Amino acid sequence: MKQKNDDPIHIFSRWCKKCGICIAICPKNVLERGTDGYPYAARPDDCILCGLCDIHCPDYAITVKKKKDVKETEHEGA
Amino acid sequence: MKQKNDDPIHIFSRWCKKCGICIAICPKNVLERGTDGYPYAARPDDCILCGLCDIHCPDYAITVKKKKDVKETEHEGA
Amino acid sequence: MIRTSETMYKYLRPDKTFPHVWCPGCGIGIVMGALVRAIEKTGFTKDEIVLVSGIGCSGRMSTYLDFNTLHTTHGRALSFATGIKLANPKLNIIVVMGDGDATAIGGNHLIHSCRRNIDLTALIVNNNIYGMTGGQYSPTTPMEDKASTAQYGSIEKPFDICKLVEACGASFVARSTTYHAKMLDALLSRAIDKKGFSIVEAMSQCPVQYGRRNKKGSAVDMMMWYKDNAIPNPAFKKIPPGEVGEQFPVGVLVDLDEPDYLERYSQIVKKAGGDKL
Amino acid sequence: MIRTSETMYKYLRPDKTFPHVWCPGCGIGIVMGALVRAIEKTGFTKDEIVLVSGIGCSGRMSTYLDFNTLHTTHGRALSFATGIKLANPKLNIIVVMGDGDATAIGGNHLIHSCRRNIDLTALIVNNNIYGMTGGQYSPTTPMEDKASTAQYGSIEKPFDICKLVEACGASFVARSTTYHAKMLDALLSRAIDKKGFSIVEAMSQCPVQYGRRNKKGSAVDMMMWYKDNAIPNPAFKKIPPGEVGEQFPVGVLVDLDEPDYLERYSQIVKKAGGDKL
Amino acid sequence: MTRYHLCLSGSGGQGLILGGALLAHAAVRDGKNVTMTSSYGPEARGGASRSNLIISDTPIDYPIPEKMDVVLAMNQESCNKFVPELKDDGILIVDSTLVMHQPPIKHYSIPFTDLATKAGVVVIANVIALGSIIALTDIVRPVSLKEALKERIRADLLPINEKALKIGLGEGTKLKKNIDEYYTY
Amino acid sequence: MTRYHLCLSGSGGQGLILGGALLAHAAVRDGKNVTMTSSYGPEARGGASRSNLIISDTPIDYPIPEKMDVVLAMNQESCNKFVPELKDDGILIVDSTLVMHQPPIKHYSIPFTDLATKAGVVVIANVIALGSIIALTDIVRPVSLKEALKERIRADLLPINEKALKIGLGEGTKLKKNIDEYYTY
Amino acid sequence: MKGHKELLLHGNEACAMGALAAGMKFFAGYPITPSTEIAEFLSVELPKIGGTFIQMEDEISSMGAIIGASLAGVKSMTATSGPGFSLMQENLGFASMAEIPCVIVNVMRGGPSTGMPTRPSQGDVMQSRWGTHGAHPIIVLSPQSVLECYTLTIHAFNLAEKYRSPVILLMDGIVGHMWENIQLPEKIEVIDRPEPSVPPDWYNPYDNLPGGEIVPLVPFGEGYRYHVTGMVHDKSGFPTLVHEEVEQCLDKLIYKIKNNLHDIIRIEEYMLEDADICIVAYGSVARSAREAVNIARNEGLKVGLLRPITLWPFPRFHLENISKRVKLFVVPEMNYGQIYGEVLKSCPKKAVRVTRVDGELITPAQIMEKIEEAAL
Amino acid sequence: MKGHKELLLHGNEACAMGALAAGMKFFAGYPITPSTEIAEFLSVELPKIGGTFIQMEDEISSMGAIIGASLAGVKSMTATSGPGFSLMQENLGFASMAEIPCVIVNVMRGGPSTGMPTRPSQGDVMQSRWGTHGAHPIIVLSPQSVLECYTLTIHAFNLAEKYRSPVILLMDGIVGHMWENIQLPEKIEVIDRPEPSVPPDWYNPYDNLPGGEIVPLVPFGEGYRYHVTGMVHDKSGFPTLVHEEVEQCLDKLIYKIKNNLHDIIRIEEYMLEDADICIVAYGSVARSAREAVNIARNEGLKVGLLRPITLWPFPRFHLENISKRVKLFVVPEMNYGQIYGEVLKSCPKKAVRVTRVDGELITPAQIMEKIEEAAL
Ligand SMILES: Cc1ncc(C[n+]2csc(CCOP(=O)(O)OP(=O)(O)O)c2C)c(N)n1
Ligand SMILES: Cc1ncc(C[n+]2csc(CCOP(=O)(O)OP(=O)(O)O)c2C)c(N)n1
Ligand code: SF4
Ligand code: SF4
Ligand code: SF4
Ligand code: SF4
Ligand code: SF4
Ligand code: SF4
Ligand SMILES: [Mg+2]
Ligand SMILES: [Mg+2]
Repeated sequence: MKQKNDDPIHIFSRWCKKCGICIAICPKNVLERGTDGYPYAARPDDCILCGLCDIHCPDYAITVKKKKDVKETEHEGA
Repeated sequence: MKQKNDDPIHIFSRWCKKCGICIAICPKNVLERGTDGYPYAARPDDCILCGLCDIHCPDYAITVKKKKDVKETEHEGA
Repeated sequence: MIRTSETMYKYLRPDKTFPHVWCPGCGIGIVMGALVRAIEKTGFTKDEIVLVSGIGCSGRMSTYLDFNTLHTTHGRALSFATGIKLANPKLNIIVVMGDGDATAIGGNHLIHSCRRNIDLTALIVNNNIYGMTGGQYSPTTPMEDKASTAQYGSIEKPFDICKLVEACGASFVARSTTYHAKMLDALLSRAIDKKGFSIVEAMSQCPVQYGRRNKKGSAVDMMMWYKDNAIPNPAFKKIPPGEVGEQFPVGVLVDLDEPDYLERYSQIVKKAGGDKL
Repeated sequence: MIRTSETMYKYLRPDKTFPHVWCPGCGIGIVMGALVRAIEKTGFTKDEIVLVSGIGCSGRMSTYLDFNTLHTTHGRALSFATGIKLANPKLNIIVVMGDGDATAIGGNHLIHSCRRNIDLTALIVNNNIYGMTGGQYSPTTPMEDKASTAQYGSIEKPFDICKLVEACGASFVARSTTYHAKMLDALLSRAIDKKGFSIVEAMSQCPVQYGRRNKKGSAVDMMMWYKDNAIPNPAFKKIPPGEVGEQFPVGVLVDLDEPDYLERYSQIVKKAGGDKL
Repeated sequence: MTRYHLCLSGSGGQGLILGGALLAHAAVRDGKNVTMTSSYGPEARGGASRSNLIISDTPIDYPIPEKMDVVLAMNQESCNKFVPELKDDGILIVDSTLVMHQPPIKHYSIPFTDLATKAGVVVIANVIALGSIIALTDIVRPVSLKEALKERIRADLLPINEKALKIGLGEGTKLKKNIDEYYTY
Repeated sequence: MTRYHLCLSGSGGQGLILGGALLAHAAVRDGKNVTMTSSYGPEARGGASRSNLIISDTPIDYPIPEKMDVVLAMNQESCNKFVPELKDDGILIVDSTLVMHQPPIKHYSIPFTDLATKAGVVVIANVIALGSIIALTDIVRPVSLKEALKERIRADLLPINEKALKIGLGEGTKLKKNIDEYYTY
Repeated sequence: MKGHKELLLHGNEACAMGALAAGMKFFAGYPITPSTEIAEFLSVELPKIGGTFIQMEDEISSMGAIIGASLAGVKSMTATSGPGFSLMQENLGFASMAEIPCVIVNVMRGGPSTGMPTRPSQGDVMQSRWGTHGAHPIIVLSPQSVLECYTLTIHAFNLAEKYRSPVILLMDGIVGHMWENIQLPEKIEVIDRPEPSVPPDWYNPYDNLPGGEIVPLVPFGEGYRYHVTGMVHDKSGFPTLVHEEVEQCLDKLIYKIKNNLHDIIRIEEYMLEDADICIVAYGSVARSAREAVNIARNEGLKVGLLRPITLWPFPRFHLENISKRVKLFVVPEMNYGQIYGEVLKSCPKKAVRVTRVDGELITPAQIMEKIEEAAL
Repeated sequence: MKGHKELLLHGNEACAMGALAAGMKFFAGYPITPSTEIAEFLSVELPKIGGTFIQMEDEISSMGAIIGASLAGVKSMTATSGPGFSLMQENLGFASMAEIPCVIVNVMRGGPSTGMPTRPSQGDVMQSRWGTHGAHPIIVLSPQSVLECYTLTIHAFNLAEKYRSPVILLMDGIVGHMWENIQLPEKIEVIDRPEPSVPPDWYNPYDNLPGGEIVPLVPFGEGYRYHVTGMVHDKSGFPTLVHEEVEQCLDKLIYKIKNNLHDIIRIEEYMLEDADICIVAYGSVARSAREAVNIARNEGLKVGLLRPITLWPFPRFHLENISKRVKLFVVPEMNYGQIYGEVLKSCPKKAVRVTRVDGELITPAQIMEKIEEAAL
C-alpha cells in the first residue's frame, strides 16, 4: 500500500513482520492490513497521534509524528 | 560425683561434654556441676521426672527414668 | 511521550541486522522499546549504562543496544553484574533475563541479589516458557499448560516472581505487560533511578513457543489477554480472593527505603580506614 | 513423653564413635534427638526412612543415624532427595541441611522444591553461621554480627527462611528452637507425616563459631535467648509491628492442603496410559 | 549405484527439517539408505535453516552431502547461499513467492508459499515443495511419501497435507513436461 | 647445623596451631628458618589437630618433620598416635591433666590444663606448654617468644598469655633441674 | 532386502529409545541445544511406562536427581551439552566416588563457553575424562551413527551397572542431530543390578572383594541400611582417614576399571591388517575417515582405521600394538587434538593431527590431504 | 644474616598478600577448606584500601562476579578448592572465551568429590587444564613455597593482564597451609592493563593484531562501548558463524598462549647439567624431590630436578631437550600420575611415576626408592 508523505504514520516495511499488533492496538481504527499483509493507514485523518501503535510495534517499524510536529505543521499551514 | 543406683537421673559421663545445659534447663534445680565439671544430681528427690534435661542434652548423656517405671517401683515397694 | 521508533535509532547498534531476530509478534521487541524509552527518560549517557543479559531469546537484547553490553552465561547475569557494580559504582547496570534465566537456573542469584540489596535494575522478560531452546516449560509456566517437555500439561506450580523477590527483600518490585507498554517504561525508569535492587517483571507474549502450543491465539490475542487480566495494584488489592481468577496485579508492588549494599559497604571501608586513602 | 537418651540407642549406629563430633553445647545434638523422637512417633521403620544430608556440621547427622543415609555434596541434598523420592515413592525422605547448605549454595534447590511441592521433609538447622568451615557469615547471619569473613560486622540483610519458603509455595512450614525441643519433635513428626514439601527450621546454637565471636555467652545463654525471643505464632501475630524487636514466631506457620508432585505426576501417567502396565 | 544429495533450505519456521524427515521416511520405504543432517542459526532458534539428505542404495559413511543433486531454496538468503553447492547438472528449485532475485542458472521456480496460502495454510508450503521435488526427480515414490505423511503427521492435519502433496506433485509434473518454459535465467 | 623437628598435638580447640605459629615466630626472631605444617580431622572442624615444625639454621626443603625431637601431646589420642614418631633421644612432653595413660618411655609430664584453669582460663594451656618446651629444650629464646606473643595476641589478652608463658617456663625449669625425678615409666 | 524394524531415527531419539530399551525409568534434565530432543522424547514416553521424567531447575540438580534415583534402585540418566556438562562436574565426581551407576549423555556443541550452540564439535573429550576435581575413573563411549546412539546407550547402562560407575555417552552434535535409517537389533543384552549375595549385617557396600569382584549396590529401602558419602570412605561407606583405607578406597576406583579393560574397551578396526597408515577417529569423524580409507585404497595407499568406541579408558594397548606395524597415525578430530594427545603418549614421533573447530564435519578430503602429504 | 621484611607467613596469607601487592582490589568467593584463609584475610584487608570483598552465595557466582569486576577495570580474584573449582568451570570457560583477565586460586585438597577436605593433594592438575567444555587455553602456575605463594600470585596477575586470560594458581594444600619464614622481594614487577591505542570508533576488542599483539581490554564505562559474549565472536565481539571469523576467534585463543611460550613458561632446574635421571616435580613435592636429589648425589647418583613452575602450558620443549640427555624421568605426584601423562607425550619409554593419594606428602625416601630401582 502506498504511503503518502504527509501521513502522520509511517510504516517501514523492511522491518515490519506483519504481526498486526499496531492494527489491533490503534484506538481509532486507523490502520488496516493490506493485501500484502503489511499494515497501512486506511484512515489517516482519524489518527490522534497517540503513539500507541508506535510503542507497541515489536519491530520499531511504525513511526508516528509527534503531536508537536504536527501542530507546527498546522500552524504553518494556517 | 558418685551416682546412686536408684537415682531417677543417670549421667553417662563418657558422653557428657560438660556443657551445663541440663543444669540450666532443670525446672527443679536438681542438678549441679561437680568439681570435675560433670553435672550430678545434687537434689535427686526434687526431681519430677519431667525429662527436660534428657531431651535437651546435646550428647544423650543424661537418662531420666520414665514416670511409669518409677511408679511401678513404688508399687513393688509398697 | 517518547516515541519508540525514533528513539530507537539513537540506541540501536547500526551495524546489526534488522529486523531483529525475534519472531513476528514477539513481545521482547516491545519490552526493548520500553527499556530504551526509560533510559532516555533517565538522561544517562550510553557510556554510563551497562546492559548485562543472560542467555535466551530475551538475552539477545544485549547484542542490539549500543551500551556497554555483556552477554553472560545462562542464569548468571546477576553475578556478573554484581561484580561490575561493586567494582565501579558509577555505572548503571541493567540486567535483562528471561523467566528461565532468572528463576530456573539463575534463581539463587536472584534471591541473593534481593537480599543484599545490590544496586542493580533487573528486567525479567517473562514469557512463561523457555523460548530459545524451543518451548520447554519454565518455572512460570502456568499449571496444566503445555510445553515441549510437558505434552500432558505442566504439573508444577509456577512462581509468582514478584512475590518471591518481595519475600527475599528486594527494595523495588514492579510488574507490567507488553500491552501496558507505557506503564512499563515508566516503571523501568523508576527502577533505574532507584537505589538498591529493583526488579521489573515484564509479561511478554511468546506466540511461537508458548502461545501456539496452548491455543492462546495470535500475538494480538495474547496482548489482549494481558489487557483483560492485568489489574493495577490498588484495584487488584480490592478484588475478593475468590474472584481473582487469572488476574494479576501490575504497577509498583514494593518500594522500600533501605540503604543499598554499596552504602553499607562504604561504612565498612570507613571502619577499616580505607576511606582515608 | 519419649526420652531422647533411651530412644537414641535404638537409632544411633553402634559402630560410630561417641560422644559425637559436635562441640560441647552445640545445638545440633539436641536437634538430632528431636528428629529421632519424631521418627519414633511416626512409627516408620528404619528401613522406610532415608536421611539425606548436605555438607556442614549439621550434615554429619547422616553418619550417626541408622537409616538409609546419604551425605551429598554441599547444597545439593534436595536434588538427590528428589531423585530418591520420585524413584521410590514409598520411602520417607528427611533432608537435613545447614543454613548455608540450604539457603546459600543450595538456595535454588530449596525454592524449587517448595514450588514443586515434592513430598520431602526438610530440616534446616539454622545456626546463623557456616560452622564447619570456621565461622564465615551465612545468609542468615544477623546484620552487624561478626563472622570470620565479616570482622567489621555483616552488612547483608538475612533471609527469613520461613517467609522465603512460604513465598515459594511450600505446603508446610514450621519453626522451633533447641530450647523448644519438645515443640521441635512435635513439628517434625507432623512434617514427616505431611504429604508435600514440608520444612522445619530449627534454630540451633553454635556457641563456638557464632556465639563466641558475637559475645552471645555460653550455649546455655544462647538457648535462653531463644526462650525469650521465640514466640508461638498466634501470640506473635498479635505483637504490634513496632514492638517485635528480635522476637520471632515459632510453631506451624503454613499448612496448606495441596496435591503433591507425585500425586500430580500420577495423573500424567494415567493420561499417558502408563498406569495400565 | 544411485546416490542423491539434496539440500532443503529456507528460514526457521518453514518446516524444512520436517520436510527432510518426510523425504527420508519415504526413501526408507523405498528400501534406500538415508542420512539427514540439518543446521540452524547461531542459537537454537531463528535464522537460516537447512536439511541435507543423502539417499543411496548402498550404506552411507560420510554423511554430509557436498555437491548437491537437488537444492530447494525457500527464501532469498538460502538461495544465495546454497546455489554454489549445486552440482553442474544439479536441480535448483526456488520458492518464487519469497525468492525475488533468482540466480542466473537453470532452475525451477514455483510459488510454493502462495500456493500454500491459497490452499488454506501457509505452513504446508514445505509439503507442496516436496511434491514438486519428487515429481521433478523421481528420488522417492509418491506413494512412499504419502505413507510417510501418514506416519509423521498428526491425524487432524493429514488431509491438508495430503492435499499439499497433490498440489506439489501437480505443479512439478506440469513443469517437468514443459521444462524449458519454466527455466528462467 | 642444628635442626629441630617438633610436633604439637592435641584436639581441635586447644590452640596448637596458634602455639606452633608462636614458636615459629620466635624462631624467626632468633634468625632461624622455619616451616610449619598442620593437620586436622576429616572435615574442617573437630577431631585431632597437630602442628609440625622444622626449625633450622639452613634452608628447609622437605617440610614435613619425620622423626621428632620434641612431641607435645595435649590429649590421650595424640599421645598414643604421635609417640611412635619420636626420635630415640627425642623429648616427649604430655599434659598430665588429659593424658591418663602415659607411655612407658621417658617423658615430662606437666598438668598444663590444670595449671591454666588455676591461672584463670583454660585456653592458655597451649602457651604454658610452649613455656615449658623452651625451658626444657632451648629451641628458641624466651625473649623471642615473648615478642611473638606481643605480635600475634590481641592486646587485651596479652597479660594473661604472658603470665602463662612465665608459668610454663617455671614448670619447665623446675623439671629440667630435677630431671630424673620427673621421668615416669 | 531390509529386515524388520527398519526405522528412520534421529540420533537423539535413538539414544532415548536405547535408554528405554536398557530399562531406564528415570530421567532428569535441563534443556540445552543440541540435546533437548532426548528430554522432549522421554517426557512423552516415560509416563507411558510409568517411569519418571522431571525437568529440574538446572544441570546441577539434574545430576543430583539421577544419582538419587539410582540409589533408589532405578536406572537413571540425564542429557546435556557443554555448558550443562560443566555444571554437572561436581556431582559427576560424587557419582564416581560413591560408585553410583548412571548415564550422562553429552551431545557436544561448539565451545568453549556458549560457543556455537547449533554447531557440532568434539571439544569435550578431555573434559569428559578430567572435568571433575580429584583422581577418578570414568567410562566414556562415542557413537558414530544413529544405530550406535541406540546400541551404545544400552551398552552404557550395562557398563554403569556392571562397574557401579557413571558412564558418559559422548555424542558429537552431528551424530546426535542426524537422521538415519536403522534396523534395531533383534536381541539386546541388558544387565540389571545384581542382588546382594550377603544378608544386611554382612553387607559392606564398598568392600574390596577378592578378584576385584564388584559389590552390588542394594537400593535404599530394602533392609540394607548403609551410608553413602562423597568423602573418602572405608568399606562400610563411612568417612575415614586411615592410611590403608584411604588407599583402598581410591585405588579401587581406578582398578575396577583398569582390571577390566578387556571387557570395557570396544574398538573397531577397518582395513588395518596391512596398513602403513592408521587413521584414529571416533564419532562422526570416523565416517569421514572410513570414506578416506576407501579413497586411499583406491589410490593404492595402504590406509586403515582404528575407531575407539570406548574413548575412556583409552585403548592404549591396541594403539601400541598397531604402532608396531604402521608408519604413521593420522588423528582427525573436531577439536585441536585431544585424542591426538593420547596417541602421542604411545608414539610421539609417528602421529599427526587433522583439526577442525568451525562446527563442520571434517571431510574425507581433509584427511586425504594429510595422508598424501605423508605418502610423499 | 637475615635482611629486612623477614616474615613468618602462612601460604594462603602470602597468596593474599601477593594479590594485594599486584593491585588486586576485588575478591569474591565462597568459603571452602583449605582455601578459606585467603578470603578471611582479604575480608579484613581489602576494606582498608577501599577495595571490595564479597562473599557470594556460591562458587558459580563468585566466578561470575570476578569476571564482572575485571570488565569494570579492576583486578580481581577468587579462591577455592576442588568442589568449588568444579563449579567454577562453566564461567571459567567464559573468561577464557571472552578473554577476561582474572586469577583463580585452587588450593588442592584430596578428591574426588568431598574427598578429604583437610588433606592436601595435587589431584586437580588435569582438571585445571581441561575442566571446562570446549577447546580453550589456560595458564596454570604451581608454587612450591610460601614465598612463591606470594611471588607467583603477582606473576599470575601479570600474566592475566598481559594475555587477557584467566590464570590459575594451583596450590597444593601443603603449600597453602604451611607456615614459613620468607623475605618479601624488595622490588616486584606489576603489569597493569594497558590503555587502548585507538579511539572508540576504531576499537575492536577481539581484533587479531599483526604479530599477535593483544588488544587491551578497555574497562566498561570509558566510552568504548562494545559487546562481550561467551559465543564465538568476530573481532568486534559479536556472535558469528562465518567460517573465517570462527576460526580466527578460536585460533587466537590458542595462539596467544602458544606464541608466547617463552614468556609464559617458567621452570627451575636443579643439578640437571650432568644428570642421568631427571625428577619432574612441582609444588610441595618438588621440595621432597630436591631433598631426594641431594641424597642421591651423596650416594653418587647423578640425579637432577626439573620443576615446572608453569604447569600449563606444559614445558614440553624443555622436557624434550632434557630427554636427549637423561636415561630416565621420575615423576612423583600426589595423584595417580597427571603430569606423568604429559611426560609420556615426549618420551613414553623413559618415564616412571611415584604416586601417593592418601593425603600425605611424598617423602624423599619414596622417590629414592624408584631412583635406586632404576639405578640397578
Ligand atoms: C548452562 C546452560 N544450560 C542450558 C542452556 C540452554 N538454554 C539457553 S536459553 C535457555 C532458556 C531460555 O528460557 P528463558 O530464560 O525463559 O528465555 P527466553 O528464551 O524465553 O527469553 C536454555 C535452557 C544454556 N545455554 N546453558
Ligand atoms: C561446593 C562446595 N563449596 C564449599 C564447601 C565448603 N563448605 C563445607 S560446609 C560449608 C558451610 C557450612 O555451613 P552450614 O551449611 O550453615 O552448616 P553448619 O556447618 O553451620 O551446620 C561450606 C562452605 C563445600 N564442601 N563444597
Ligand atoms: S506492529 Fe510493527 S511489525 Fe507488527 S504489523 Fe504493525 S508495523 Fe508491522
Ligand atoms: S498514533 Fe494512535 S491513533 Fe494514530 S495510528 Fe497510531 S495508534 Fe492509531
Ligand atoms: S527430669 Fe526434670 S526435674 Fe528431673 S532432673 Fe531432669 S529436668 Fe530436672
Ligand atoms: S547437657 Fe549433657 S553434655 Fe551437657 S552437661 Fe548435661 S549431661 Fe553433660
Ligand atoms: S520463541 Fe517466543 S520469545 Fe523467542 S523470539 Fe520467538 S516469540 Fe519471542
Ligand atoms: S562449630 Fe558450631 S555448629 Fe559446628 S559443631 Fe561446633 S558448635 Fe556446633
Ligand atoms: Mg522465557
Ligand atoms: Mg550453619
